[in-house]
Amino acid sequence: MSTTEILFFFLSALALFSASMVLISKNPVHSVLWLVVTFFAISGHYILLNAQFLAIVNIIVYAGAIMVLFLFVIMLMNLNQQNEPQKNFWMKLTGVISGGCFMMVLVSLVRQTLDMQTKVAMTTSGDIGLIKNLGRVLFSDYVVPFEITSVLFLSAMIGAIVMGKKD
Amino acid sequence: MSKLVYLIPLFPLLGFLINGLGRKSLSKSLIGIIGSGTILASFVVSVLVFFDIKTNGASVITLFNFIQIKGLLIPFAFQVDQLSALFLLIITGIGFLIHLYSTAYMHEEEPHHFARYFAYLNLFIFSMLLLVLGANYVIMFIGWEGVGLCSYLLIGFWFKNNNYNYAAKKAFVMNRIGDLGFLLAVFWLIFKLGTTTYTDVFAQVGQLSTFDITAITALLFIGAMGKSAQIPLYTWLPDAMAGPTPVSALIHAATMVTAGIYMIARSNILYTMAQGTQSLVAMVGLATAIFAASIAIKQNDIKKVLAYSTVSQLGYMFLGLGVGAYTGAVFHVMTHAFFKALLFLGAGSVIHAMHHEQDIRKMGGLKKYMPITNITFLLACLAISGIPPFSGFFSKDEILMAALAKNPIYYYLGLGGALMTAFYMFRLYTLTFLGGFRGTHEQEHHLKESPIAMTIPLIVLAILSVIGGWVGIPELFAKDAHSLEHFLAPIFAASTAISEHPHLPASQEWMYLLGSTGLITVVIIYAINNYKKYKTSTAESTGLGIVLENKWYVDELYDTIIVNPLDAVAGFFKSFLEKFVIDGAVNGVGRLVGYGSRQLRLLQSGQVGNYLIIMVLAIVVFVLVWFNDITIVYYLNRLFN
Amino acid sequence: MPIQYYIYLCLALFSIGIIGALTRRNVIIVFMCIELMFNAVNLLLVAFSKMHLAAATIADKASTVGTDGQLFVFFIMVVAAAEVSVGLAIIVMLFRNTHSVDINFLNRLKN
Amino acid sequence: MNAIIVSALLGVVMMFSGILLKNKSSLKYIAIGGLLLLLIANLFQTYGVYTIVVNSHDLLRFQKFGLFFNSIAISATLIYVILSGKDIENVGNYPAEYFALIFFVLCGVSILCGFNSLLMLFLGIEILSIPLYILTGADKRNLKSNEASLKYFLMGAFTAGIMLMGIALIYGATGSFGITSPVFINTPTPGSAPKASFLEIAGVLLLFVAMCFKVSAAPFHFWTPDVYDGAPSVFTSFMATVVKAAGFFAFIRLLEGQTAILGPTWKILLSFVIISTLLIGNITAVFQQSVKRMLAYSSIAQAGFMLFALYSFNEVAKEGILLYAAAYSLATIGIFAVLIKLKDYTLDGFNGLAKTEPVLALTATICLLSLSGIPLTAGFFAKYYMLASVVKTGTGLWLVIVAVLFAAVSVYYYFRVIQAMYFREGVSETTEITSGFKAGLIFVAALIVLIGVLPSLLLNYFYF
Amino acid sequence: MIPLLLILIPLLSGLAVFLLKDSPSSKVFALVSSLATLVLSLMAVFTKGALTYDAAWLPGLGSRFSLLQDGMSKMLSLLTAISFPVVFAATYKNVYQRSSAFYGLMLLTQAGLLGVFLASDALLFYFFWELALIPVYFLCSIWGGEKRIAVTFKFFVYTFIGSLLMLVGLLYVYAQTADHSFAMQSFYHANLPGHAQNAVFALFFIAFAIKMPIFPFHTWQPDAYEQSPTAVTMILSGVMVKMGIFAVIRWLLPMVPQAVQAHSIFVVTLSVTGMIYASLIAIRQDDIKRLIAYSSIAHIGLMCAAIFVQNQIGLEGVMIQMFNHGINVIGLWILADVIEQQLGTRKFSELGGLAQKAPVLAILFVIMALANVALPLTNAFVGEFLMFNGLFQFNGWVAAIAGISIILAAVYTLNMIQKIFYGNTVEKTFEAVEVSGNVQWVLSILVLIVLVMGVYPQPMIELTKDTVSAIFANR
Repeated sequence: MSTTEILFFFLSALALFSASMVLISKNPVHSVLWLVVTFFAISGHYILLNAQFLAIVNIIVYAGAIMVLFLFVIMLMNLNQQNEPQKNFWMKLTGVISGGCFMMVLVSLVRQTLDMQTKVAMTTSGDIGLIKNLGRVLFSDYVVPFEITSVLFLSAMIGAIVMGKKD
Repeated sequence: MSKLVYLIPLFPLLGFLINGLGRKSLSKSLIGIIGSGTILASFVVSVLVFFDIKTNGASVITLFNFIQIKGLLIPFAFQVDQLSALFLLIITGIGFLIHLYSTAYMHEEEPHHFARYFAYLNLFIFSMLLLVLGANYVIMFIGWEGVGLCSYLLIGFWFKNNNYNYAAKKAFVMNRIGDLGFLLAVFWLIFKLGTTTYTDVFAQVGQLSTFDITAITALLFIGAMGKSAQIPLYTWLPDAMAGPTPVSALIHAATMVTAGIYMIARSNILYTMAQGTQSLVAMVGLATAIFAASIAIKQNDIKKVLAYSTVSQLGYMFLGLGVGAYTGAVFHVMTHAFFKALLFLGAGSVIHAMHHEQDIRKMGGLKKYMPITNITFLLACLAISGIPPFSGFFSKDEILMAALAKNPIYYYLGLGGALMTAFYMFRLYTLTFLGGFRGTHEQEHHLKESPIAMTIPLIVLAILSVIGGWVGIPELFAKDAHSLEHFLAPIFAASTAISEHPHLPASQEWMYLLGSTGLITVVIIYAINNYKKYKTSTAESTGLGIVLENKWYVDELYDTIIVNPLDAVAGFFKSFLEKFVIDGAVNGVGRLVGYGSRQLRLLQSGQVGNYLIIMVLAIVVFVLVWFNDITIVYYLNRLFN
Repeated sequence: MPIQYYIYLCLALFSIGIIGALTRRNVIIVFMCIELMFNAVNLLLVAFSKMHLAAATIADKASTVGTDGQLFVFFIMVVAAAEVSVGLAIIVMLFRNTHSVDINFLNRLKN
Repeated sequence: MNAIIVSALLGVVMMFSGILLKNKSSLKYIAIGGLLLLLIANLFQTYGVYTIVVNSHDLLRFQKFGLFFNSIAISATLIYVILSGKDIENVGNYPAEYFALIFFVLCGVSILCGFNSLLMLFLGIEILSIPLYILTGADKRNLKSNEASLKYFLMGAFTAGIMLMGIALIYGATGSFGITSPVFINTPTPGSAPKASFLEIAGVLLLFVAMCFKVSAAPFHFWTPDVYDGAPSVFTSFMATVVKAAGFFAFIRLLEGQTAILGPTWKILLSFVIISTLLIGNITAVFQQSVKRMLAYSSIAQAGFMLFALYSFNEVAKEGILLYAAAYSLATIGIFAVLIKLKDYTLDGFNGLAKTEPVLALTATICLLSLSGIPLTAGFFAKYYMLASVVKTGTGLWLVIVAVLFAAVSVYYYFRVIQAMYFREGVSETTEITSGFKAGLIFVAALIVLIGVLPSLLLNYFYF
Repeated sequence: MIPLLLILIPLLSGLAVFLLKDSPSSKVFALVSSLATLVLSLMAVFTKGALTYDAAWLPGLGSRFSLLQDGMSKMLSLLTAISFPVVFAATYKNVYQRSSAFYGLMLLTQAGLLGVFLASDALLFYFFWELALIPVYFLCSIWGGEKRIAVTFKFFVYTFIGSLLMLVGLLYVYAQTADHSFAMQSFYHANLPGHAQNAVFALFFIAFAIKMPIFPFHTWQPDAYEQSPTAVTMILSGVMVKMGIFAVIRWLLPMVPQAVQAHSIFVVTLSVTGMIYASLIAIRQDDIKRLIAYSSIAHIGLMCAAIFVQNQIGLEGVMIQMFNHGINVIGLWILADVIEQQLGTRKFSELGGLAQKAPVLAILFVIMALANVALPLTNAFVGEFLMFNGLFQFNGWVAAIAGISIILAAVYTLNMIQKIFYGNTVEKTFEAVEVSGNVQWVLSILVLIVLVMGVYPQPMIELTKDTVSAIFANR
């Protein structure tokens, strides 16, 4: 077993475990923290895939900004002590079964896909994930969507103001 | 002259229009003059036409094309020949007398009712003339239904009385049942021959199969049953006595009810070729003759007795038709018209004098108050009973002799009926005119002979009743004395040619004649003696008497097996099938949608979690469907290709 | 690494996200689970981008195939950030009005 | 491209005008002017005048069909603002922002009219959706509005996840985000099982589901009634018309030419979606007492009809979806404009409207007739084209029959409103109604009838 | 040009009446407009040959604004044109709230009806088919009886379902035509294969069966007739039901001849069952309007049966009967309305002895009722005679069973006459007075038509001959 594989399995296990803990934790704050762990694990995967730019962005944007925002909101609402009322057991079961089924059918589809059985993802090599390469493509081929996202942010901004401001 | 034949129905039609439209403005006398005058005019033209035919023979006059489509031509045409001419004379002649009589009889009516009465009467004559004159079955049918309508209107003339209205309705509906048969026969003719014109039909009759002819004639006979009140469609006629008495005389005795006989006589060739139907006609006629006569014995309403007597006499006519004695039947139509009209008018005279009292048990001894009525009535009774040399004798004898030749049983049964006829007629006569008066004093005080407008028709008809039979003196008495037979010969030529007429030896015929006359005389004497001393408080009838009094319970039977079940079915349709099944199904769909709506909206639980679960499950199902076709939908898709 | 592994991992993460969204009542947690779904997709996209790159480099060493996949991830992150800001604003607004973040209480609108 | 840029700029303009202008009632007129500008810009591009040339590296590809559709969307918005502009101002404290958001939505619509890459599809849908989340919650003190907003947001985000998974799977299978790239069109032999990789199919399927959600096709429609009901009525009107139509357009553009890879099963699945959409939309609407909620369900039902365009995918269907978008938008905007003026949104609120406000009643009636697809209104031809497109394919006649039966059911709930207005006793209370508003309504009604008599007036532009 | 004007005059004047203020002038305006239409349609009748009009309409769809006025259309447009002035005149004294709207909608209905009868383009036909329905919906719902809303709605939805199915059928045939056109001739020559004919037949037939209506699709009818304002009921039963019959002859017969052939036994059975069924129910009715409604169902059933026996004689009968039934039933409705307006009831059980108080009314009623039972020398006799004839040529037993309805018709009609007019007066009829002059005049005209058509039906036969022979020429 190569180092890459060991790392892969470790990060995968970590991601899955911490993702599960997000669901299981009763305390929302714990959930947030577990989610941060998940994001770190995913960032690890990015690094493993040599997608350095995304790995960094992931940590900065997701773990750093977004999750902090979540944490703030939770704190603001003072939810950390609050025990979330549990859903009906049967509803939960149905949810789990539905999700499980969803995964099952997709996995079975992938298993039947022959060309996916042989292909590999290039790990630790291939430098398209470097900032230089991505940046060149982003500002040439992808400049239009890049600019357009500004509209998205404008509306998000307006939204935050309109929603968040106390009347 | 025959060209003017259209005037014959036109005059009554004009009379109808004038009287109908001007019923508010015309005076009574004017109404009477118009009503009677138009018929008199028709009568005059009829006489001219009659003599014209004697010299020039038959002809067809087409006025216009009534219906003309590809493969079917129905002209509005008149057939002027011996048969129709004879009927024209009867209808317009007797019609005129009765109109005249009515001017007096109906005089108490308010002017506009008086006008209405004459309008109806004129319309009736018009329809009857159409019936007789029509050159094809469709025109005949027009008249056929037309007389039914007038009969309806006149029976219900006094519409305030609901019983009269019921009687009128019954008459119309029963006629319609017969009419349906008639119509189907017409359709059959059109289907097979493409024409309804008599001349064409009779010429092409050879093309029809026996089944077709039998069916057509049977269906036509159903029509005749309705119109001429034969078993089983006779019950309307006694009830029809609700109408004014002259109406009964004209429509329900002399003319309309003989339409069936006319029609069969007209179609004689068809019947001659359909032996099966002919036997049926004979049997139905005979049965009706006896059956109605039996009922008449126990009736106490003067008009009811006459009504059943009419049904019975019509039965004789059908017997005549059924045994091939077409001339005899037509002959009997004629004589019957005379004496039955006379009887009714006489009865009308009595009723008029008795102030609308019709129960013969409350009459009696009218002889001394109403001499003319008495004598004429007596003559008519003698005529109907078949006493020689009165008219009824000759016509009835001709039918019975033909029946005897065909089948002796017919004869004996027919004779039995004739005896009953004699009995009930003289019962009627005796109870009415002989003995002592049994009514109230007030009635007695007012008793007097009817006015002259009523007695003149009585006298004329009495004369006709006496001598009317002499146009048909049988060969037995004098060779070639049967002028009617010679006159009508062209009409029945085709039938005569293919049917054989066995003749009895003259001696045997004499024997039957004398024997029957003797029996009838005995019955008459018995009847007079039996009822001369009649008192009101005679004991109740027993056994068969009750059954006869109740007319064999036929009305009740019809109610039980036809009217009530039909009513029940209609009620079931209306209040169950329509409401709950058919409408229920429609409303049920609506309710189903409503129910579905209430259930489906529960799916919209408001819970995001539920929504998401359904979405995810739907995705799962979609993927599964993807790889395993759902057969139903697949099949549905292929449904239209 | 065989791409299948990545696919399975991502599908698992995605499904965990779904399950979370289906089972939890706290709106914020549900929202977080949705973020988890996004991240699963992100990882999958990166893996695929490297898979395509691996296939392409056999023919062309300097191939830049797969860049678009990674850029897509970038855009997803951008959108996610925008969504989070709006979403949290909405949640806060609701909380101000109802003092609850319980998804089950969101049932004024139904049927 | 013109439309995208202009609408984004106009959004910004609106934001600033909110700050700069003292008189808020003039916002409406600025918006109207902006929309006219936008319409002109778009028309310019439609007929070959590119004012702004941008190389999008084939991420966007504008065709006449899309641009024309965009014009319809902009025109619908224009009519919407003309009719309901005053009510937009009355929703909350941020009228300028609302107008800005509307322009941003239009920007998203414009992107959806020309996207050529799944990336642009995703971005377009997000740009479309995020302002809508906000608009839905614009009535901040109304709990229903809050709730609707959150529901919409959560479900929208969840669906975005599903969509992204679909895109990722497609990318994995094809290595491209282009919707017209040769790899994406992996044509199998018709009739046999699809030869495309299962991964790709799964991806397309998930994309399909996400789009179904956007156009509120059952069983992904659940957000629609709640959100439409909860949102401020003015914005419901906008959402139910322009946005939904844009969703449909994107749906068609996305799958146009792709149905082949989906194989024959595709139609089975789609039939299922169509029927359940018609069923749920129509049947559930029957029982609703609130007209607004009824209209929400009816919009689901209308979506069921529009899905026929996906079923048939032929020229008739394309023309039809244009006509449908126009007819449906007009009628819905019209009926909502009337609804907003009422004080009571339940059926009883409409009682006796014909007596108090005959013009409103008449125009509302025409709108409702159009929605139920009665001839001589635009709605008839809209439905007609949809059904005709399916009949033309030669299959699925049973589907058409089912659809018309549901159309008959739809008559039931639409006519209940008409009944309330005309035949029932009552005094319908309305807010103040200006004659300008009435004139606008009459214009809309006239337009509906005009298209209903001569649909070629509209469709002819499609051909030149 | 005449066909176009026939549609335009009522359409435009209908719209114009809306703009008039509620006043007697709208009444006069409507009457004048309808008289103008009458004059035009008479002109059409006296013009030889078929009249046509053709203009571009929807080029992309293969649909043209083309009108054809052949014998059948002339006859039916004449019926429509006669009916409206008659109805307006007969109900002249009735006061309607919002009268301008009432008359406007009436005229729009007329435009729709005329359009249906004249259209020779399938899509145009469908348009007018619906146009005729919508105004009626409003008319009935606004000015109808107590239960008007629910009843009218049922009627509307019911017929709407039918017409939607017809739309599907139209689309299907359209897709199969050689030149992708809605033109009548293209439809006739679509040459559909057998199974497609059956499908199309089913789709069209349901629509027409509901409209006619044929048992068991008839339940909307008695309720609708009962609840509608009588002026509308007259149009509904006098003219509107003819739409279904007309459509069967114009569209169904030539379009899917094989399917018609194949299903004729089924349809005839259905129709004849309906005749007996409706007649029986009519016997038990206690309400004039409902009785006339059921009687109408029975008569329509006969017409439908006579169409599907597919012989010339039957079809010719249908042609005549379409016109005559319209006249007769309108006459009956007018009379029913007179009674209801004057006495405030339609129940037989509350009436009686009216003939004493209103003899003219009684006479007119009796004549109309007798025409309704197809007494010879009234107009209906000719039609029914020919139709039964056709039926008989199809199957004697069918004709015989259908014939029972003649008897039943006599039963219920006479029942009605007796209960309303005969007997002694009762409480409600004690104060009754004679019918007013305008109604007398109108009815006299109708009676005149009844009699003239009954005595001399040949002109009507000549008028519609071309349509009939055209249908059978293709066989």
